Amino acid sequence: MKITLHMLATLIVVGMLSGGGLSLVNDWAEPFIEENQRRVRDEAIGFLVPGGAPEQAVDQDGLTAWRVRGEDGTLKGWVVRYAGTGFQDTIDLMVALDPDRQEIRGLKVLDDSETPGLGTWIRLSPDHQAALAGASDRYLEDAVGDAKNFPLQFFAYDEGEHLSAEGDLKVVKGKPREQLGPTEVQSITAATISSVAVVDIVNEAVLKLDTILAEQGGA
Amino acid sequence: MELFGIFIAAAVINNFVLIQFLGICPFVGVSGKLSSAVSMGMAVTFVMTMASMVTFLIQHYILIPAGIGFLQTVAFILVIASLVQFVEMVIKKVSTGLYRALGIFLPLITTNCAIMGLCLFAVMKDYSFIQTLIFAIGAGAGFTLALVLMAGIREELELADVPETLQGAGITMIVAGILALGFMGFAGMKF
Amino acid sequence: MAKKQVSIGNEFVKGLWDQNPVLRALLGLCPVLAVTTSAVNGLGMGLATTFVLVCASLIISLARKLIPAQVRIASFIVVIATFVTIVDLTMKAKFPALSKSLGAFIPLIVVNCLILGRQEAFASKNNPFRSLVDALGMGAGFAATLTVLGGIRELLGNRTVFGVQILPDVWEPWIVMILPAGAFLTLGLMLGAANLISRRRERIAVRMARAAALNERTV
Amino acid sequence: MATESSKTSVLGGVDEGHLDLVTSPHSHFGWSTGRIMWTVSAALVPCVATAVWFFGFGVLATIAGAILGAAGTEWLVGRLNRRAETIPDGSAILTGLLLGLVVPPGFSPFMAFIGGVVAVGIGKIAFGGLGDNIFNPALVGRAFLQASFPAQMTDWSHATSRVDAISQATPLGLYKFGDPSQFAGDIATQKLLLGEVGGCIGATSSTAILIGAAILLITRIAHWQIMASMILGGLVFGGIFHVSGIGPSPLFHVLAGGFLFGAVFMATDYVTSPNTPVGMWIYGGGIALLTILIRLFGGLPEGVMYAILLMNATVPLINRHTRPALFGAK
Repeated sequence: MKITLHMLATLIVVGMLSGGGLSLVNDWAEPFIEENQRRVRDEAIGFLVPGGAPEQAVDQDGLTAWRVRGEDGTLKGWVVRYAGTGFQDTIDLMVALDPDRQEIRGLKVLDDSETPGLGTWIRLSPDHQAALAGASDRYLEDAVGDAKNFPLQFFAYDEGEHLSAEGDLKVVKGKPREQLGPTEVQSITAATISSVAVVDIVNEAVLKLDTILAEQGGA
Repeated sequence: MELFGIFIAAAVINNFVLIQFLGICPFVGVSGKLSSAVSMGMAVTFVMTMASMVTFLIQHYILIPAGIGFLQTVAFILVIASLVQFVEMVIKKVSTGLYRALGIFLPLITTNCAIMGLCLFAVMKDYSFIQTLIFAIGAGAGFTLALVLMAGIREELELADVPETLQGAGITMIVAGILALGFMGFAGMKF
Repeated sequence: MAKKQVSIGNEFVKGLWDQNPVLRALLGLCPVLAVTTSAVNGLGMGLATTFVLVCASLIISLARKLIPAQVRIASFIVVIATFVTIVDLTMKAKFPALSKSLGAFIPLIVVNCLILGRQEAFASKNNPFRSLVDALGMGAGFAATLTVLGGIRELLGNRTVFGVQILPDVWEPWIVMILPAGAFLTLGLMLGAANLISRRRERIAVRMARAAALNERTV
Repeated sequence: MATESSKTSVLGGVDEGHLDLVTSPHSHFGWSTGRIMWTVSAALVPCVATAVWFFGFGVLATIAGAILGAAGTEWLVGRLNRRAETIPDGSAILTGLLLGLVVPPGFSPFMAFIGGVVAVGIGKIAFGGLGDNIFNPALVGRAFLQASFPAQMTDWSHATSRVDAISQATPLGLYKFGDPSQFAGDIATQKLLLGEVGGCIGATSSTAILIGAAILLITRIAHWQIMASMILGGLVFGGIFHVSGIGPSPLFHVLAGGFLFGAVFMATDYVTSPNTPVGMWIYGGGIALLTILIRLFGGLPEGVMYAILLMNATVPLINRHTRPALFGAK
């Protein structure tokens, strides 16, 4: 009897100390964690549609979308966050659209488990980001034929060369840049599956956003 | 079809041992003999299935509603540890044959990261109850598959002239590496 | 206590080689293989594990006389899980990038058999100071092994160590090294090398002893 | 030291001792390991010849790189361990040759060299040398290369080709990612038989491979059951899916990619295949089924290598369950 009590008491004390301690740590850590998540999200949105403030427009069926408005209130574009199946595991990404949602203006993969050194070229590298921020224009011009610059194809580097958001995008292999149509995306060499997965997710995200907005507009 | 996809993904594409590195300790420790490998595989599959169901209920009906998600690790490991003890007791009472086959492996399972990993992944992937169940069975099947293949190979290698420095864990790791290369063939599989 | 005590220095040093948790005792292999895609990840995981090991050893050896044997394991697990959660939350709050690349393997420190093993074999039987030194030694051995393994894989698979490029650009990275197969193969060869070294050392020790004995006789 | 020198003498007898232990069905022909290996190499000559014809002399550099890596490793390890000379038995050279034939034309000889080192070092010597290896060494080397240099291993554009079509994607690649209509009907079959298609150096010409198969079967070096079960399995499983509307014709499955080369030269490796007739049928059928599943549902266009490696891993289990019960055993 005494032993049982001793055992129970020990477990209760250990449990209470653990629970109490952890809730203190959690109270301290939680704001930082939320802040980190918010920062990652806001930085991505700010990068995809610069110079505006995001306002959440849709949060439904795993799809989140933001309208990004400039200081004067004009609509500068849309950012859609959506996830889907990649080569190994889920790919979580953000797509930027123009205000009319007819063209794709950017793409940022937030999370993936693709093959290192291969499928991971779906991510924006620091070089890409520098190029897109205007740090090196030449790089951008030369870049698009190279398999390692897959995500750059989703950005507008010249007027009238955006990928279309109307109709499904398609992955093609080995086409010169001049011959690519407005719905054609060049595949990453030896990582066709990752390329197709990204394009599929983008297609589904755009279609789903249209459907949701149509429902909202109709209701 | 979606459930079948989850099963195949857990069993071969993202094989728990060879691709996700979960449950390596029993993989190295118990793969010396084929008979014990089969028993260990069965024991792990059984506990995985039970643990995934219980932790699903705890996560969705206690931790989330109470807003104490940060206690997840503590709660899960306690549940798994007591579950293993409970299963051991029940099996001992119900069937001596089964106990003889699985019994000695059960205590080893508490610190088997495959079980804990499975419960954490199921929560991370936001699976429903049925999906969690299929995920657990698939992961258990994959664990058993890897363990049985390895045990067959290691029994064969007992006759082989493996360099002394590589005997035991060394050659096990190398075989696992080659198996992992082979399992890469399943990458991206979709039905 | 008539038992001959090991010196404090040896209590620390044994974890580095003779009882190295990975290379000699084959403990905690899951994170060893899973997170060592780079030297930084290896070091981060090693330090996180060391932290948990040191804290848990200290607490448990302090409370070793209060905990009844029957609920020993349960109490150990709760203590370990508490420190794991503290590490997890802290890393999420302060080192989000490292926390993301280590992923689920931070909470999985809780089932690292190295930690529970040290509580069972050492901390529950020794005084706090000795337990602390033992935990530090074991943790250092673990962290060093992970860093070396991560460094080798990062060097061959990505040309860099700790993010600094070492191999020239003409070296084609061996992507396999950062894949699961590369982890198994590298660890397998490392285990072989460790066996080779310790056998050499044993042989030298035997020869030295023999020489010493011979010396004594001639003198 | 004493133990090491006794080992030397066991190995010096070139492993027949091992073969008798492990694979008793082979004991009926008294060929030495060396003679077997050199005959297999001879059976590969038609493949090398057609490769040179279609892809140019450049392929010889790649093949040489692989052979140098494989044989060099064998020689170096033999030297370091002071074991008897094992180069003359030809097995390491054959491993290098097989590896060199299953990489793309124009593949860097240096990378082929690395593949050769891995094939012999990890695929064979780590297991204790010839006769003890579980996995086909050449395929271990190839799997390592495929995982290390995936872009170079699927780059078919560097062939200095006689015919334009062959410097493009492989038939299986076209089927999976490109325009399947380019490889349909009789023209495809004819091209596949000749070898006038993109693909690995030695694996494109079905005719050359079949000549090699004839040599192996006439000299009774390879077991007909393995070749037959694998090809039959390819036709049957490919056919079942084809009839249910999934995938290309069964003939295409067997002729395209590395299927035939795998069936004739890789799966039949006597160390890494089962040693009972029933086991051989299970093994060959298993390879065929896995190959077709990976080709049809996997992310990659080709799966023969993975299928053979995976079935290699099951050989100990297959042997165990198909071995006739010993008299007096339970």
